[in-house]
Amino acid sequence: MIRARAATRSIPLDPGFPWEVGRASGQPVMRCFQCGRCTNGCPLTWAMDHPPHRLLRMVQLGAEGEVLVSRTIWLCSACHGCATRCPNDIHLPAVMDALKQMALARRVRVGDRQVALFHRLFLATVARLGRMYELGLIGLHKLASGNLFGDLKVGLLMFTRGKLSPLPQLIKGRGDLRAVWRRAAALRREGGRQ
Amino acid sequence: MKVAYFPGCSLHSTAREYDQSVRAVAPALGVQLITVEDWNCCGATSAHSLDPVLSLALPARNLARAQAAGHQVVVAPCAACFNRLKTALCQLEEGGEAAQTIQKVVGFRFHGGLQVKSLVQLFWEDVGVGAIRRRVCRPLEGLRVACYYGCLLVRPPEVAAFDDPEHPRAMDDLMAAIGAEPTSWAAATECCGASLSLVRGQVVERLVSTILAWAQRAGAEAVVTACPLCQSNLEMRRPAHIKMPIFYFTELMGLALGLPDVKRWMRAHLVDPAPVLSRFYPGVGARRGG
Amino acid sequence: MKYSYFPGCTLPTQMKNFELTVRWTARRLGIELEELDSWQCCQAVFPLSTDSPMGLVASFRALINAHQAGRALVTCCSGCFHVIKRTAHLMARDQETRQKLEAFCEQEYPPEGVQVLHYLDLLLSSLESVQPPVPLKDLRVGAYYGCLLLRPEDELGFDDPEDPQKMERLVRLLGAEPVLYAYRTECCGSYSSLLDRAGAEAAVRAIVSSARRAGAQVLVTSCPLCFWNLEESSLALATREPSFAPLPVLYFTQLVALALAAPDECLDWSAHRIDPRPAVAAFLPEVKEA
Amino acid sequence: MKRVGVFVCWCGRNIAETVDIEALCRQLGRDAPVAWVEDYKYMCSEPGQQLMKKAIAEQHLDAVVVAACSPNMHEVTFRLAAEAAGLNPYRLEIANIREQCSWVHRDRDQATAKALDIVRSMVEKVARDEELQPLRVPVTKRALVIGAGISGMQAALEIADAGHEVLLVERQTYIGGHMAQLSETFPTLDCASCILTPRTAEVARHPRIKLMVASEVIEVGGYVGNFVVRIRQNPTYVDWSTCTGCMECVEKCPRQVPSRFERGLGTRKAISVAFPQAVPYRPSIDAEACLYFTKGRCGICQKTCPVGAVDYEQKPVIHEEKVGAIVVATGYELFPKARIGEYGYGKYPDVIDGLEFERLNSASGPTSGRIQRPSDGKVPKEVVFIQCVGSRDQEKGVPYCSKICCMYTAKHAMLYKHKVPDGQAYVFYMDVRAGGKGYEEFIQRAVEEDGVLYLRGRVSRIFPEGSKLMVWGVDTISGEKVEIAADLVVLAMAMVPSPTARDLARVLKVSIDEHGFFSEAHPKLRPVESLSRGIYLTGCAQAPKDIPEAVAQAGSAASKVLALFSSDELLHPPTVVRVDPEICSGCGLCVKSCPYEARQIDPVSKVARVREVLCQGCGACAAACPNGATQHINFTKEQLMSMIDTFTGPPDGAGRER
Repeated sequence: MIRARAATRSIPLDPGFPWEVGRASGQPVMRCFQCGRCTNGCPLTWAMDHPPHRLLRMVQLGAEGEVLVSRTIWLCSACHGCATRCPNDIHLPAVMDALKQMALARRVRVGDRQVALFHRLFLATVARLGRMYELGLIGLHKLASGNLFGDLKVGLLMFTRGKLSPLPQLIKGRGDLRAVWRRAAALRREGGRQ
Repeated sequence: MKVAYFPGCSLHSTAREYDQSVRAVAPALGVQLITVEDWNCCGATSAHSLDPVLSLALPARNLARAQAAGHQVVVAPCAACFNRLKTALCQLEEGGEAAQTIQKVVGFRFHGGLQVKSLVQLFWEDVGVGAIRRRVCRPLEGLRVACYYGCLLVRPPEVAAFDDPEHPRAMDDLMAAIGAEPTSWAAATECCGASLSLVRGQVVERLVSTILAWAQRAGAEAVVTACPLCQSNLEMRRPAHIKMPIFYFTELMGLALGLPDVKRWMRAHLVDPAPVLSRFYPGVGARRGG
Repeated sequence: MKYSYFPGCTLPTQMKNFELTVRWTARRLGIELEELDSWQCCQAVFPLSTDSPMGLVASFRALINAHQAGRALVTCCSGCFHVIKRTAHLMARDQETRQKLEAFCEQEYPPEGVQVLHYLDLLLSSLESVQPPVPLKDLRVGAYYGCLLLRPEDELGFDDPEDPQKMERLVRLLGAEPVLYAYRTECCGSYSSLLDRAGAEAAVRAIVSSARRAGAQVLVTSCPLCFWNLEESSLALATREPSFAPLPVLYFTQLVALALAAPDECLDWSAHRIDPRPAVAAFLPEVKEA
Repeated sequence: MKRVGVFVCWCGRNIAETVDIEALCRQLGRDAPVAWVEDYKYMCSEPGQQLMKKAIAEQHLDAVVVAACSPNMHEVTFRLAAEAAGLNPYRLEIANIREQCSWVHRDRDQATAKALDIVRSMVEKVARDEELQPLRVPVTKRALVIGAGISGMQAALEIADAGHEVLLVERQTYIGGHMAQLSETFPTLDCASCILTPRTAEVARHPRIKLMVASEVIEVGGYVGNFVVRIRQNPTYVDWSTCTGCMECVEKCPRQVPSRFERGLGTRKAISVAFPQAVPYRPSIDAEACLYFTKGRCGICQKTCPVGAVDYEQKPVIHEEKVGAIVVATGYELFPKARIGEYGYGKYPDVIDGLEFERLNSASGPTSGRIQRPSDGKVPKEVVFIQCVGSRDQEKGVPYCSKICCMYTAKHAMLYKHKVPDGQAYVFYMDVRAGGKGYEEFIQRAVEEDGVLYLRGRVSRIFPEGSKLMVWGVDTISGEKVEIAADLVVLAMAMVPSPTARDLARVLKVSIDEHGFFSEAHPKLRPVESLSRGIYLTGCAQAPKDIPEAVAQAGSAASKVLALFSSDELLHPPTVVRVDPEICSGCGLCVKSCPYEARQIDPVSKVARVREVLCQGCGACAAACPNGATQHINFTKEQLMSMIDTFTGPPDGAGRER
């Protein structure tokens, strides 16, 4: 039994965790030898609580508790800078996606609630309309997040330039799209790739 | 040349001028665009963040419809849509369990023989720089531009499989073909923060200010991009003191090819392009208020 | 044999129970302890700053006085032993500091140096030939060394820093049963326990529960600060964590006093906040009827 | 009067920078004995040598002084060139004006003046040098290999295969060294005995290898090509010539003692053979354990032996052998666990070292390959491997890296996982060093396929807690302090020289480094030669290394020996001493002062004489000789005095001019 001995508390580490993340992401997380290339190429480390290479190290150590509540996994913009340069061919964005899905599945305190909420609303909009409806999405996010007045000025400017179409676009095949959603959800319940 | 055209959600709203310029420039270069019938959103970042199966099923449904309509090449001007479609295509071609799942969830059989290209790729590989140069009637002599590829147009290499992920040159060649002067600069493939913009604006502001600072240091007058999300981020989240217009590469090509509607496209820009383009096209983009 | 005795600040004041048993056991075993006439506090912490030798003055003067009396210097507290012994060791190898101190105190430091002993060594040698009248049969004693007594070993040379045995030998000589437990040489938090209660409590929890798991009924130490911290933190823990059971703490001289049937008046339990009497009830002198 | 030629070398800028070459040559030109002076940028180069040869011929020079770098560098080069030009090589001397002058001075004038004196002194010497021919010494084409580990055996086999007799001496009663104790080897996981036993069998049956086990070299005399070696063969108390290897005695022997081969994890009888595939497969009696020797009782083995091979009266036998070359292959030993206080001084039974893990994992080991805890025999579910225990540790006096532990620890972790798939292996490391062929991929395989968790940090302490061993470590990469409740801890101990190395070095008169490993002549260019000619080094005796390197070095050492044996005679430098019988009073001072036993007093003529072949030309006896009867050829007193006069004589060489 391996435990991390911080000053006053010690957190149990689960050596099985990296294998679970490896299966969920399809990436050989154990292969990482911490060369640091992903972190020094990542544009967003300044906003993250753990830089990518240290987050991967914590995955290897099995510090599930700390990894799933980290902000890093939600701030990753999947720009694939790390994946392109990783000497061990580890696709870090895929690992970040797997960790996002695990965090939601295990109902932990999510590292960045706003981003998680955005993704959920985005998919909900597409599920219903078949295409994105920016105005609707922004409206829903403001209501749900309570951040009513953010970006009002630039939002107005975009609207006046005709960049925010007021009406949504609906696709004819919404029926079979809902079937796609149902089948995907069924697969997920079978523990498809969670 | 006939291709299936996948506009993507942005081109119907925030990137309206990109869609218009594409629909004008393509035929001018002999490329007939046939929109994919009843196309659906490719899922972009949110799908692959939350659901691995959906992130492939959504783009795959579009491929299914293109295949049903008998197309060989599907073109997506938006880098994100191109990346998602190409990822789905790669999975389908790889076969195996993932491919079966996608076909089962979408409900179609993949026959193969389908290609997915970004618009830059199509112009650079199929139309060819020579053909473009021959059609230019108003070369944009001396226009110093910084070509901004962003990330999903060229990365990850095993999926995008287009140009060089670290030092891409396709757009630079297209700009040179229409007489402009592409400058080499450091942030050509740095990420602009993409979908974080709507939720974490300040994060994108910092990334955008770095990118535009590099463009200014390289002496560029304007930034040229091929991705609607990058264009809106670079314009919406730019620092006040940098007034550099952000063009879609098709807009400048349209201007150089002498196409009619250039004015209409330019009006949609948040940063007034007039100071930069007036020496090529008097009155373009001029209107009340900045 | 006569020795110069350096009591240290806490023995004559707060830890009266320690001082009483030191004096009584010395008298009982014929060890003549003659207190140094004007000693000062040894600073409790060996001054690691090298640029100002002022922290060493107290120890330097104590060493000189002992030398002038022609005797070895003996102390009971781990802290005093640590600081004075290291000062003696420094005097032997650092000529520059020695000359500074000699100039400041206007006294010559003996080139052959001064011997510094811990009272435990004296007890061990004199108890070899003494049969304890009250053998502490079946009393399982966990000796707690802490760190100042043992480390740094190359300067103190008191016992094996990883596997010390002197306290265990003493316990066996008194007829009791020594108990080895893992945390006997781990630091209890020392002076940081005055500020960082949480850290000290975590350390004491580990020490006491490790000793208890090994079957110890009582802890024995030679350091007043460890004594205070072990009791203080144990009580704090006991109130918060019902599962934590504190262990009584004794000074090694109290154990010796019990075994040598010391009279009641020199066994002062008032300083103990965890009453050790239940654990050592069988060895207490019969209370004379009032 | 001899015609002396002086050739001054610039040595690029090495000499010319601080010595004024032109002034030096001008001054030398005016000296009496100097008939010819020339300088050149690189005297040792082809053109430089040509220039000298031309001058020797054309100027009919009788002697030459080359003013250049240390004789160690190019004395041989210039002497061969002089010989090619018809000049006796011993009439050429080197004046060292680089290491002894230009490299150690800055003031140009002083350096030039000093260079002038140095050259003049050598001119004085060369003017009096005699013409000499090298002495011819016979070669005994027989090699001695000390230590029959994988490296020693390989060297012995390669020398023997080349047609020469080899004497292979091994301290233990079996051959194969530590490799025999291994279960599998990295990076291919070959089973160690499968690749070792063919070698041991080959050694046993090789017609030209004389194997002497339980033997030690106690004395070495003589010199390259003609060593005289005394070997003590310790008694095994079993006459192996009659013994048939039926092992009845081993079965019947009542006495069980911990087996050193099994590193104390298993036991063996007082009379025993180390392991089933041992070569020679013959039992021997451990006198310290056997009841007959300790208490004078029992004697069962002698009674049960069907051929009466057990002989308690066996005594050590001293053999004297003549050999031409010696290969040292004494191998390594592991740093003792008992000196690591932080990990329990070796007192915790479940804290074992690498070789003990090998025995646990070995099919012929005490547990027949079942990995279990020495304390309670349970299969460990959490195993911690610790790298660099003792190695890279100034405090323990072993500052160097033992080179192979990173690899065998990864191997151990993999072997453990193959046998206990649901177990978890942790490795505490500082820097994984996997530089060999296929090594890095091997480590990656351990991490990826076998899920070994590598934690970067040194373990500070291990202590028992109930049945578990608490390991306090840290992962410096994530900054997390970690504590592991382990069932078994395997320490990768440092590799130190074998205990007999120090004494053997004294016997062989070769030097060892500060850690006790034999010192090679040159770390880069002569790694398998010692500083004494004819004595070669191979394997871990010279430094920690893995099996491929040990085998490669064995081949290299063997080829050195074969080169030595390729000619029937060896050339011995002629600058030895000689005695003038008329003056010698037979006082014997020279005999006492000679470290090489080259001086004797002739019993008949009572006059001292020289065994030229043993004389190493050190000059000690010439100096000791009270009346100058002993003179050192080409280093006679007269020559040395004349050289000294040039330094102490009048400044600027007055009275020297022609």
